[in-house]
Amino acid sequence: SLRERAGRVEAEQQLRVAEARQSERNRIAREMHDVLAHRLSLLSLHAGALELRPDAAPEEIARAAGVVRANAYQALEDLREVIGVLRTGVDRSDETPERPQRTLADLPDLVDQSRRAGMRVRLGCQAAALSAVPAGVGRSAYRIVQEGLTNARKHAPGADVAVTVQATPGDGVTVEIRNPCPIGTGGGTAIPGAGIGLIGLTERAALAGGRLEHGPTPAGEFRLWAWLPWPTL
Amino acid sequence: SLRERAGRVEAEQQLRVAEARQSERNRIAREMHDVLAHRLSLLSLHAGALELRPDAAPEEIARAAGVVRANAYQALEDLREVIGVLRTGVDRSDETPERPQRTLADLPDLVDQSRRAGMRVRLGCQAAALSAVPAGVGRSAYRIVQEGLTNARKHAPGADVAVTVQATPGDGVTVEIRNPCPIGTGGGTAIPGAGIGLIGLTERAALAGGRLEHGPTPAGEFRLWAWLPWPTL
Amino acid sequence: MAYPLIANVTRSGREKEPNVNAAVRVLVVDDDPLVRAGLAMVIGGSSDLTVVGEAGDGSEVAAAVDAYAPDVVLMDIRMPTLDGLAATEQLRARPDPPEVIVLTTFDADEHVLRALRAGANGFLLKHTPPAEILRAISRVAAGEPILSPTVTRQL
Ligand SMILES: Nc1ncnc2c1ncn2[C@@H]1O[C@H](COP(=O)(O)OP(=O)(O)OP(=O)(O)O)[C@@H](O)[C@H]1O
Ligand SMILES: Nc1ncnc2c1ncn2[C@@H]1O[C@H](COP(=O)(O)OP(=O)(O)OP(=O)(O)O)[C@@H](O)[C@H]1O
Ligand SMILES: [K+]
Ligand SMILES: [Mg+2]
Ligand SMILES: [Mg+2]
Ligand SMILES: [Mg+2]
Repeated sequence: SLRERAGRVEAEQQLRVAEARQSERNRIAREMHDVLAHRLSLLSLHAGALELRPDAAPEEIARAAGVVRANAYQALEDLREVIGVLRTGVDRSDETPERPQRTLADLPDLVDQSRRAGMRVRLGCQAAALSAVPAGVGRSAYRIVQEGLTNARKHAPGADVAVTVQATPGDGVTVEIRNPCPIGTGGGTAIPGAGIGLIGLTERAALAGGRLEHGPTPAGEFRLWAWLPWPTL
Repeated sequence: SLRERAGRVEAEQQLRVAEARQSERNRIAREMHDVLAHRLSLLSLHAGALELRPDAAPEEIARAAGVVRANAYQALEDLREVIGVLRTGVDRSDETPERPQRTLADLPDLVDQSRRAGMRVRLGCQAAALSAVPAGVGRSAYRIVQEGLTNARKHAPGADVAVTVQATPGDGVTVEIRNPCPIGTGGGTAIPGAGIGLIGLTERAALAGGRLEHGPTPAGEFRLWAWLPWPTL
Repeated sequence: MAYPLIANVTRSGREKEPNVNAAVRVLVVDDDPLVRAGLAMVIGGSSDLTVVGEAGDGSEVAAAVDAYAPDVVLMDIRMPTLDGLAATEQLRARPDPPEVIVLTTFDADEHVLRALRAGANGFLLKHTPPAEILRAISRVAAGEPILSPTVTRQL
C-alpha cells in the first residue's frame, strides 16, 4: 500500500511536471506569436501601399516593396524560432518533410498505399468535392483516415475496411472508417485502449469545432466516425 | 491498496491523455506553421521581385503586388488560427492583453508595483544595459523576476527581497532573487514545492539555452537564480 | 510571360554548346506556380540569366532538362510526387548534369546535408533578397559552390 501510494504520488508529480513544462512552452510561443502578429500587421499595412495607382512612381513601388520584404524576412526568422520552441521534445519520426501538407485530394493515394501494403480497403467519396474542402479541415480529415487505417491494420489485421468521406459546403465533412472487430474483442467488452492515437484525434476534431466518436458497434464492427465543420461565409 | 492502485492507474491515464492532447495540438500548430512559412516565403519573393523590377510590365507588377497583398492578409489570418489552437485551454488569468510584450526595461516598474503592494524589495541593476537586451531574453528575464516576486510574497510574506539583474553582451543575463526563508521551512528540510511556477521557469531557461536553479541556501535564504545567454554575432 | 509546363516532352538529348556570350539558362522547379512566377520575375530582371523552362514536380525534371538544356536548375524540396532531393540525385546521375541549387523555406537545417550529399551545388532560402538570388545563380553557373547566408550560419 505504501508502495502503491508512492507510485500514485510519482505519477501525479510527473503529470504536474509535464503540464508545467508544456504550459511554459505555450506561453513562450504565445509571446512570440504576439510579436509576429505585430510584424505581420505592419507588413500588411505596407502591402496595402502597393495598391497600384496609375501614377505611382517606380521608386515608390520599390520602396514599399522593400519594407514588405524586410518585414517578411524578419517574420520568417521569428517564425523559425517559434517552431523551434514548439518542436523541442516532440516526436517527429512520422513526418515526411519532403512532402507538402496533405489535403483530402491525397486520400485516394493514401488508400492505394494501404492496398499495396496488403489491406482490403473500400473508399467511398466524391473525388470532386474533396479538393474544394478548406486546407485545415482537409488536413484533419486526412489525419483521421490515416490513423483509422493504421489502427485497422494493427488491431484487426486481415479485416475488410470501409472508408467513407462526405464533404458538403455548409454541412461539413464526415469521415467514417469501419471494420469487423477481431474475434474476442468486439461487443463492447474491450478495455479502453492504452493508445494515444484516438485521444489525439478527438482533441483535433474538438479544436476544429467538430466531434469524433469511436468504439465497437452492436453489429460487431469497430467504427471511427468524425464530423468537421465546413463553414460557408 | 486496491483504491491506491486505482488512484495510480487513474493518474497515469490522466497523464497519457494530457500528453496525447498536447501532442496533437503541437502537430496541428506545426502544420499551420508550415503553411504560414510557405506563405511568407512567397510574399517575400514577390515583394523582392517588385523591389528589383519596378520597371517590369504593368501586368507583371500588378500580379506581384496582388500576391503580396493577398498573402499578407492571409498570413495574419493563419497566425490568428495558430494562436487560437495554442491558446485554447491555457490559463490566461495573468495576461494583460492590452499591454505590449514586456522587456527588461519594464523591470523597475514591476518592482515598484510590488512595493506599492507592501513588499520590501531592493533592486540592483544598471538600467542602461537593460534596454539593450534582445527582446526574447528580456521577456524571459522579466518572467523570472515576476514569478520570483510572486513566490516571495506567497511563501515568505513580510520578508526583505533582493533582486539583482546583470546584463552584458556576450556574457549573458543573470537574474537572482533572494529572501530569508520563513521560520520552519528553511534549511533544506522543505518538501519539494507542489507548484508549477519554478518548473515552468526551468523549462523556459533551458529553451533559451540557459539554466535556472532554486532552493534554500545554507545561510537560510531562498534563492532563485538564472543565467540566460546574450549571444553577440 | 508564360513558360510551358513540362508534361510529355519527347524532344531528346540536346547538346549544350559552351558560349561565353549567352545568358545562363535556368530551369525553375517548384510545385507552387506562384513561386515559379516570382522567381521568373526576379530572373527576368537580369541580362546574364534567362528562365528557359519550368516544372511543377520532381518527376518532370528529367524531361524538362532534356527539352531545355538548362545550365542551372532551381529545385524546390517539398513536391507532391518526387521530392527535390530525389530529383537532384537523378539529375546528378546523368552524364553531363546541370548545376543544381536547392530552394527551401527554412527546414534547410534538416535537409542541407542530404541535398549536398545528393549532389546539389548549393542552397537558397526562398526569402533570400533577390539581388543575392541572382548572384548565387551566376556563381553556381561559374562553378563556385554557394550556400544561403542564413544556412551557412546554422551549419
Ligand atoms: N480499427 C480497429 N479495430 C479494432 N480495434 C480498434 C481499432 N482501432 C482502435 N481499436 C482499439 O482502440 C484502442 C485505441 O486505439 P488508439 O489508436 O488510440 O491506440 P493504439 O492504436 O493502440 O496506439 P497508438 O497510440 O499507436 O495509436 C486500440 O488499442 C484498440 O484496442
Ligand atoms: N521566495 C520563496 N521563499 C520561500 N520558499 C519558496 C520561495 N519560492 C518558492 N518557494 C518554495 O518552492 C515551492 C515551489 O514554487 P513554485 O513557484 O514552483 O510553486 P508555487 O508558488 O507553490 O505555486 P505556483 O504554481 O502558483 O507558482 C513553493 O511551493 C515554496 O515551497
Ligand atoms: K533575363
Ligand atoms: Mg492507433
Ligand atoms: Mg510560484
Ligand atoms: Mg514545394
